[in-house]
Amino acid sequence: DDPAAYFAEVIDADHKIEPRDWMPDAYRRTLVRQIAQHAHSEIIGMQPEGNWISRAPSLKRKAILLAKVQDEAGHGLYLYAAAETLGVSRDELVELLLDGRQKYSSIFNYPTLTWADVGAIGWLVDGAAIVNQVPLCRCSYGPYARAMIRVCKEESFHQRQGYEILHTLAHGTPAQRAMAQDALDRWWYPSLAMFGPPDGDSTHSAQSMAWKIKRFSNDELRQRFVDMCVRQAEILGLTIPDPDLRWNETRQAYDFTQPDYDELMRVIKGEGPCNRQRMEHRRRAHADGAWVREAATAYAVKQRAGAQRERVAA
Amino acid sequence: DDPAAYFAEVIDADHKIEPRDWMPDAYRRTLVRQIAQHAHSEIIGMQPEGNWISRAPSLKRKAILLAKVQDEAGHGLYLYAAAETLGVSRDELVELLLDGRQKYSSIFNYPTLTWADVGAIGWLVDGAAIVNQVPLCRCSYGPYARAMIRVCKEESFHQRQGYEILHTLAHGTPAQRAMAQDALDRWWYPSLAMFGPPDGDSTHSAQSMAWKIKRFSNDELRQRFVDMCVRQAEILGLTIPDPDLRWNETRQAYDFTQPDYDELMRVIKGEGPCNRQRMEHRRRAHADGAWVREAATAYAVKQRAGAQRERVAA
Amino acid sequence: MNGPFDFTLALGDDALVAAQRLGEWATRAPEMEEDIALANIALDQLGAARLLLSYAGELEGAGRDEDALAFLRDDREFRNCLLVELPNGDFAVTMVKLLLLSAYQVPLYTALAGCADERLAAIGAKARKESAYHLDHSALWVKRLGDGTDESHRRAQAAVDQLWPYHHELFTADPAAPVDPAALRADFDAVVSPVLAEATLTRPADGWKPGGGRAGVHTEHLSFLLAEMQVLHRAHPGAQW
Amino acid sequence: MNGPFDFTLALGDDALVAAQRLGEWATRAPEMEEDIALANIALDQLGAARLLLSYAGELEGAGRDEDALAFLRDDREFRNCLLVELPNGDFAVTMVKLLLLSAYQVPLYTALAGCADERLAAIGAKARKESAYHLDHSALWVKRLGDGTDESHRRAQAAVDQLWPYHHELFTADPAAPVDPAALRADFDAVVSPVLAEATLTRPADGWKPGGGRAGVHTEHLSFLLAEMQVLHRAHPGAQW
Repeated sequence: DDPAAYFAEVIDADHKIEPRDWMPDAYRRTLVRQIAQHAHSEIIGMQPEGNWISRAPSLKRKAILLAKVQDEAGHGLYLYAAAETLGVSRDELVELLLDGRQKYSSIFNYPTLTWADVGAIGWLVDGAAIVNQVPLCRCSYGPYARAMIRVCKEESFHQRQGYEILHTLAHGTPAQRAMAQDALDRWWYPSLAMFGPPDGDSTHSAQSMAWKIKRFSNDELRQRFVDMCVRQAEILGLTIPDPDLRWNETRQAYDFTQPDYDELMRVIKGEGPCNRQRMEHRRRAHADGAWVREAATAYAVKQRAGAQRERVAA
Repeated sequence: DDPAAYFAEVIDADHKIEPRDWMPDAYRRTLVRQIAQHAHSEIIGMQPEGNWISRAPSLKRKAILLAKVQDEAGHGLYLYAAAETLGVSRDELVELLLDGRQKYSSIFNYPTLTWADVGAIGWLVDGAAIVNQVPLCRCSYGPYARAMIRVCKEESFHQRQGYEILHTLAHGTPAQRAMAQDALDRWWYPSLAMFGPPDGDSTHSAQSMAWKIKRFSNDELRQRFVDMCVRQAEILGLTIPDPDLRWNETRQAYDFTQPDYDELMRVIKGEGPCNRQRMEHRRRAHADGAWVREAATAYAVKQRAGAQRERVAA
Repeated sequence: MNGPFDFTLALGDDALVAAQRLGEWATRAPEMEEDIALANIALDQLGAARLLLSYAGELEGAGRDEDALAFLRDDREFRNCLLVELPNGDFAVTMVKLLLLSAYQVPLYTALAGCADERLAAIGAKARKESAYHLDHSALWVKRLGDGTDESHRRAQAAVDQLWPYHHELFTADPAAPVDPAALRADFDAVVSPVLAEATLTRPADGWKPGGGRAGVHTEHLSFLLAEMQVLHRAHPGAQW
Repeated sequence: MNGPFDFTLALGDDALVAAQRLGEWATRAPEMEEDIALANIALDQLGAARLLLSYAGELEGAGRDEDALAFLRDDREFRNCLLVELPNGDFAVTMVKLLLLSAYQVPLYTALAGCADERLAAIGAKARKESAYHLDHSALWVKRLGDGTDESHRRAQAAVDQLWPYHHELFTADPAAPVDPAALRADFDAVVSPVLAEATLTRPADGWKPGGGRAGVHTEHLSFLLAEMQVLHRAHPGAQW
């Protein structure tokens, strides 16, 4: 009946920890931080793509993009719900985001300058997210693992849609082709940086691996992503902006240039091109909606009081 | 030394009444109403054309349009200054506009839907304004007459620019030509209505004529405008949308279809396409600027106090 | 309006412009659930727009598909009602606008579902269910806002006062059309009046009745909406996306 | 930047985008006199833009005139600094932006007036006088707002905090250019610091230094500005206006 022993056993057996199970405080804190950051990323990540809904170049693409941005809001909701099973409320987590005390993925601090960026986000950013998240479907914490299964399914749909946008552009007019290459040029290294610092500099990784929250190191996942992209870029006919990218027969993997981790650190610190814009946008939407949320609460209170009166009178 | 006799004498001799001269209260009230309405029209009239500054199709046209809208602000300022010589303040008059107790020209309650509308406003609306205003340069009240001389000079410059826009469009691509004709179709009758109701229904006219504020009747001015426009429309190669327009040898003037005066009354009453939009825009600009005006006042008070302290210390 | 082409085009334009305005809310809604709901409604309107514009293009027979109609007409060629092109304003304006629009679209699509034209009937049958959801959603919000706080009541009443004049245009008689809009008026009133009453909102007196949208005479807002919506498509003539 | 073409284009784009933003104030200024002043400044910037873009077109030698450069490039081809493309915000944001811009343009145009290229020298000689007026006007307003009411002080400080990071880009070294922007930094500081001090505003610490405009990597705002600015010109390819 030692809960710590039971916890160790479950982890060891590759079974799931569930909300009512005992868990170490650090395990809980790590999960809350990670799931919340993931949820925040979905919500903030709506902005760069949302930027193109009004300008999508065909009605079909507009519908696909609207549905995608909507899915991201849905992912945010499941993930906040998963975090809530660990004893924090969504409102608290949203406050932590708005205060800047919790982060979201740095990739969303880059601007979407052209329509091709919508394709590049789908292909590269969702692609990197999937590489990161597929192992999380086997994460030791049950609610998170289950949320990830659902998220990954939709993400891979999004990734195909993004790839398809780029494929159409890459096989379109010279201007469209140039737009696609330009997007790849700008999004390639930031996407590589999504896997985090190199393993030597990664602070939380070892413990997360032991707890089976994480299953592969940053560098392993980054390599998997590069290997996947190289083949896809060939089909697209686009050039990955890395002159040192080449197949390494010994490693049976591609050698590639690492992203600029100093830049990653600057962006995490708040000095990316759009950090302030993204946060201000989120804060403004939240503040502008306050009177609406208050009205909904006031109305619900009145309705409950009315129902109560009716029950009493009956 | 009978001031009323002196007033009558000045009017009779076609000389000018000046601010310090005695004048009948009704004369003063009539002038304040008319000059204020004219000033308000300049300020509200900036909106329909201002709507196209951001989209002007060449940099030269953008500069000309910006300068024109700026001139209208300038006209507003001289006219408010002319009204102030009659003992009302600009702030009071602006309040009367914002409260809806004073009017502006109804023509500005129509929308500018295309670039050609900018041309049509210059040609027709400024053209009608000039026909109305040239006689006002001889108005019996000195400050108003002098303001009108300056305004008319700039207006005729604007009218030529508007005409030139339409001329270019009418001699351009088929789409440009259609745009020009469409603008003439929409602005023709509202421009005719600018001269006010027919003489039989005009309430203030007789007294204004006696006071030499007004020199010609609404219908006389309207006829003059139509005769002028017919020749100009021919040069443009555009068709005035009036199947009954024809030269009357006897009258030595064009017969034409009267505008819809019921529509004019509805627009004056507040039911034109843009009345609410124009007023809301003006009210919002005024309200949004309140903190700036307060800051300027507070700063000026501090500066004066500082200067005072320096003088005392000296 | 004249024939089935004009009628279908006008309905398609209503739905397209409504979708465009609703899409502007993405990432800006007052709560996350509402971000999802508004996107849903925008997607429904966009879906209806695509069906209607595609069919309008076929009726016209000039080879214009949904994208040619959506992206290559200017505002003088759009036939939507003025209501849908008005700026979003605050959430109360958006919800009152959606209430008025869907209280018109529900009986419209219902009538269409029974009309002789099979294509229009199929579109109507699909869209009326979606519109019924839009009506429920907006009616609930209008009640919440109208009977919520003093602030929300003030905003909701201001929204009703601002938008009410624009509903008249929706019911302009057109006896030759597949569905005569004038016949839908009673259904509209039967839905909207109780919602406003329950929301403790005052139905404004009928006075000003702005119109012109069906004839392509719009407000100054539409050309800005189209400039943004069409910019990319127009910048690459003939390109595939 | 590489040669005189890029340099001239960048300066022209700065002026054009600044004019476009200032033009958005027309009919919206806090007082009528300011409507006139802002239009004046917009006209000056537009005038400088026309001279610079025309000359850039000549330097390029590809037959592009001022309108081809203004209306037929997309945001990735614009070379303006990020500062000028940021939304207008409130009047404090607009005035602080104008202060930073004109405190850069005055020494820039002054240096240009003495440069070897006669055309650029003539443009510089004309524009520096206009920029000196813009600087006076914005400096006076920044003092009024900073040292006005609590509300105006708060807004002015927020504007300075928001915009300060964007001034760094203006002084990026470019030794090969007709005027090296890095050489203008001292003049800028000598003007701006006392204005902020007199306005009782705090100069923010230098941290984040956003850039990229000179390389065509802009904020998300620019493409919206251009969509609106270019819509009519692009809708009628080859037309004269």
